Amino acid sequence: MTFTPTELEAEGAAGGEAIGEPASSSPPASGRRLVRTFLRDRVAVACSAYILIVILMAVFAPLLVKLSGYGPLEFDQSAVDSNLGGLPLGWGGGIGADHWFGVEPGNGRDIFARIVYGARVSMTIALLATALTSVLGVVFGLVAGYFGGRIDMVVSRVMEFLMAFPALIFMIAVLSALPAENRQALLVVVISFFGWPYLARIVRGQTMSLKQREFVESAKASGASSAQIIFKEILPNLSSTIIVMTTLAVPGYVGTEAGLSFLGVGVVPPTPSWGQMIASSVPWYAVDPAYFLFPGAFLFLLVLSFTVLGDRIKKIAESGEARS
Amino acid sequence: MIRFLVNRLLGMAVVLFLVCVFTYVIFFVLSPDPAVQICGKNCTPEAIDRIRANLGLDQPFWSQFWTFLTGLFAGRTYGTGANLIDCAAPCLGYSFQSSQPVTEMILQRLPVSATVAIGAAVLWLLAGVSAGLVSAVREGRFTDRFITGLTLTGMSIPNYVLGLSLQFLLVVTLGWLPFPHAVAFGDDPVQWFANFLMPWIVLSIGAAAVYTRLTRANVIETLQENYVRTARAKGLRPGLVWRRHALRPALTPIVTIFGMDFAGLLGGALITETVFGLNGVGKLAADSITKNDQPVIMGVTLLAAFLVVVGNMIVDLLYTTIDPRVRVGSAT
Amino acid sequence: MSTEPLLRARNLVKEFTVHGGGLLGRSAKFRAVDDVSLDVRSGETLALVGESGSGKSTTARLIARLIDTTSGSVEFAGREVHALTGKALHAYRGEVQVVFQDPYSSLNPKHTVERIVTAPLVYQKRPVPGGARAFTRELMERVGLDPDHSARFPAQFSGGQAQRIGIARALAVSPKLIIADEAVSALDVSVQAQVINLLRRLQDEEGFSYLFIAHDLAVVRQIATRVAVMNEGRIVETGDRDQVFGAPRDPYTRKLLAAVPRIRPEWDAARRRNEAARRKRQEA
Amino acid sequence: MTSTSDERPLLRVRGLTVGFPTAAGTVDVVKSLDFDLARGGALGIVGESGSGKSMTSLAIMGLLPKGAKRTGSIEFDGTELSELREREMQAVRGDRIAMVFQDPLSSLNPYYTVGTQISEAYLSHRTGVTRRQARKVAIEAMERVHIRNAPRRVDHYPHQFSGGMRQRVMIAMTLSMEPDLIIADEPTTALDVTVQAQILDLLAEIRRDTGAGLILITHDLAVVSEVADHLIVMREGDLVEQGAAERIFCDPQEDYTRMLLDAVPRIDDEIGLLRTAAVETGTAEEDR
Repeated sequence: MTFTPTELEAEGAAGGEAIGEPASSSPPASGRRLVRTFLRDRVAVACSAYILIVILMAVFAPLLVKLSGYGPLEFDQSAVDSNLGGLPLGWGGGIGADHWFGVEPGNGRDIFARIVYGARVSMTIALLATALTSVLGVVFGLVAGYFGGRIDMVVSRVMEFLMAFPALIFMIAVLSALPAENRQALLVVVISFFGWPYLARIVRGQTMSLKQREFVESAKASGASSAQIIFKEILPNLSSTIIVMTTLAVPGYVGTEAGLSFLGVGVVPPTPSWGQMIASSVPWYAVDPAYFLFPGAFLFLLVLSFTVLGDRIKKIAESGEARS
Repeated sequence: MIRFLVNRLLGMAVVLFLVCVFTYVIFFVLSPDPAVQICGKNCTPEAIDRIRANLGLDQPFWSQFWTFLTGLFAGRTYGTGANLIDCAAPCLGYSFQSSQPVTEMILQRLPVSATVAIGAAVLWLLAGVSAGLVSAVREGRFTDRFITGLTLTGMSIPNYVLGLSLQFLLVVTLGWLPFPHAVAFGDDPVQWFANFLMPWIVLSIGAAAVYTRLTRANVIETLQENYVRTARAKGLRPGLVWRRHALRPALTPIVTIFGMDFAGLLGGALITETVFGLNGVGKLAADSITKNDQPVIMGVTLLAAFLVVVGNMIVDLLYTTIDPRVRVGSAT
Repeated sequence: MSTEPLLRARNLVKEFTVHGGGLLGRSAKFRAVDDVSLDVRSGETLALVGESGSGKSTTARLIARLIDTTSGSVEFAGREVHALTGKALHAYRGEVQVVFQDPYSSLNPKHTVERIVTAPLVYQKRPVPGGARAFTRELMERVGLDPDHSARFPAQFSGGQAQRIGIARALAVSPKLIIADEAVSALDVSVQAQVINLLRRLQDEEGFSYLFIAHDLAVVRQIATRVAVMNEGRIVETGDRDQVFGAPRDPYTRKLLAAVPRIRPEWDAARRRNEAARRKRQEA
Repeated sequence: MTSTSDERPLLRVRGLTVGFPTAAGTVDVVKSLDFDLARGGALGIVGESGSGKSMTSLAIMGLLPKGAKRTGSIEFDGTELSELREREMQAVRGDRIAMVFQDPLSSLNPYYTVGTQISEAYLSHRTGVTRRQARKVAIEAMERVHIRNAPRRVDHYPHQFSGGMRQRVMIAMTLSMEPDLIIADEPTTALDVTVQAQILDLLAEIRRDTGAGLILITHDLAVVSEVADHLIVMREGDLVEQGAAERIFCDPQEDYTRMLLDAVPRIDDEIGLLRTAAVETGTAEEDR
């Protein structure tokens, strides 16, 4: 599935709840030791490396395109065979010195340039959506979990309502009804709107259990304000949960953006996006598989890297907390 | 128990009502004027006004919403006089683009979607739970790590990427499977299976991966429970300890999540059906997006929401029969 | 010891609502604390004993104003605690401190000892006398901890040490009343004895009062000046320690005392004789 | 049972060692333990947390956690348990040796009625038993632990019982098979003092009626003094001292035992500063 909720939910149900469940006898894992454990993990390092490459690609897209010679919107009719309905000339969809990843069939746009610019779109949307959902999720989760009562009831009902919604379908419905301007910002807002309850629910649960712990009562008994208790006493205990949950949320949002663009309600052409590239490759995949393979592989590897990374970080965080 | 049931049903009605309001508001506020769309290119303001009056679009929001709601339960009509269009209950709206009630359009395509969804659900349940069990039994060994790697891959691969890859590999390159199209089971069971196999795999892969992880985690956790130790202390055979004291508690949450996931399948079916060109409800929604046929999109959205809410309800009821702690309250 | 009690609780009632759930669910009321009155005098230790569910911890939380009363009053140094607001309530929190049962749960796992111990002062917006480091070191020494460990985290301490940190934190604001809620129940017996002795010594030095909540009658007997016995939300008997233990009036108190497992006194007597004999042998 | 002579102990443990492999080598949590339990005797194993007393009981049952290594000899009624295969050990567990755990709620499976769980051992150790018979056995066992209304309560789930009643259910579970040895690991620690007294009485009654041997594992010297006739004091996996209960309480030979006895607050003895071995302000005692 391209969409996050089930996965996040499952993570939350299976292990997420346990992350912040503070092991009664454990020193908070020291940052340096965690980093060392992490660096020894070759898979995690490989995933981080790939993510870094994509981020660099996104940041230096204009520079890279200058190097490769073709912009993302430039047509190159010389690279396609107009007699064959616009099939790219040459092997592998026109891979060569001119076009490193080949060209799009039909209009001959450079795939490398579109991948690079597509990375920009994917990363921007996914990271912004993650940032927004994290803020919303943490704030609402903390507030609902800490204050309980009526506030909790309202927040919880809203969360249940949003989670009960078939989010993908609803996003499609909303986006299809909305005007096409500012698509990227709209995508971030819509994804976050449906995404925050998944983090909020877990933060809420942990806040509720942390609230029961006596150090919170102790702070209260010393005259700490609610804000002090929430931010000084409770929030530090949620850090590993938040890190893990956000890392696991990024791939979901990358996938969601691509999926929505694939369905034609995401990023609007001609702005390149990986999902949209895959969608336009559908009529061609039998005759020009390269057109589909490049964006497909980049997208899959990005989602995979984030997922594996989140999984590893979660394990490290858990073992760090389990160590006594 | 009856009080619980009534409570749940009432809660469900409230949620469904809110879903209707929410959906309706969004489409009412955001979507372009349907009258303009219907009117077409050569349109005069008078023509638009006529259509608006005809469709009741000149009415205030609440009155329109009321008409919509009554349409859901009792059916309604569009237009007047000779142009009267009847939309029987449950009327989800009328697609002027295809000149068909939305309900009818959905019903026509439901069998294909149901086949895809049920097959996928069976597949992911079987694959997910058994892989999870194997993984739990072999915890920490090669098999476990291998399955864990597979699940991460399965969770990460976007289903349209997988769908297109499979098609390219199995249909175009190897020619092992036909290009999927809906074959009725009664006509040719073998072809039916061959045609639906890829959609099932594609639709189930993500959930299968998640269920594998869930099963693994639950089983490993349950095996640490004190009551498993008690069972062993009683001298029960390992098979019995597993079956009775580990599996049942470990798999109960999976049963409950399954209900919700199954109800939420329509979202995944949308992409899968589009990729394989299967003419189900998902494809209908996807096509309607392209054609900007708002009543259909709204109808499918409501259907999806309805399924999820009902699914949630069934899960809750199921839980009360499965978990004795919920079923029978404590004595004192 | 003045005759006017430091703390005077009158007719305390706390009801909890048990929700039936859903729209039609009926909610029932559960009375956890039922008409409880007690006094804590200056410098004394009042022990509140009872079994689980007797309402003793709820009473403690009412007195610390961690939860609100359903009815009844708590007067501290002549002022109604549950009417306090703003600054006055804040000041009350500096006069009353709580030591909890589970030493690990009561210390924030992400904070160092220094931060934990100085937290009450920070929350009270008071300056830390002599700076955080020196202040922490001094407190740690007073409760029998190695002052060099002030930068450590709670998990790096044993249960008894962690409980000492909790006691040090309570001392930071020099309170007049310390509510010890099952403060030694989670500890091993040898450690428990050390912590009981520490609590007694600190009281001798500082002159504050304890409200000592416990289920273990033998422990209570070691530390209490007066004892109140709770059962099902009510106080069934209050009296001086020796009266309650020696001549209990209420049948429930008698039942409770009878149930306490005990090492036979004649064995203890024999052991003392043997000890004395051994010491004599060693001297010889 | 009748064939063995009465002089041979019911349980004879020699050189029992339990170790856990860690990154820094094997850590022994039980170190070369020797002790005997006479037929029908009651042995108390006392120690503070980390003394290895619970691991000792799990080692006897063959229920050590994954990765634990057990060496030494455990001879039960003439059979060397350490040489039994898992399948043969299953026949011993529940049938000849039964165990009662500390936390009755988590030790009972929430998904099954107590009747099912009590009769489970009976059904799996006896062949050709009908469900009806098993149910009758369960009801009888519940009656023997004085659960009122047993024929009705047998169909209730664990969460419908109070803490003390749950522990009675746990004990009833051991009774369905008439074991020769009952191991009770902190059976009353989670319970209120009045309920504790009832459960201790119940254990004594069962010993009297069935003649089963009892190993009582506890941190509470007062509890053990009321139940056990023989005592083992453990500390960090080592056996500190063992002997008749009266001898240890009246004339302890080891400093650690004396310290433990001094630290116990008395309900009916002198009140004074509790004597502790370590200087009270010193952290050496607890600090590790």
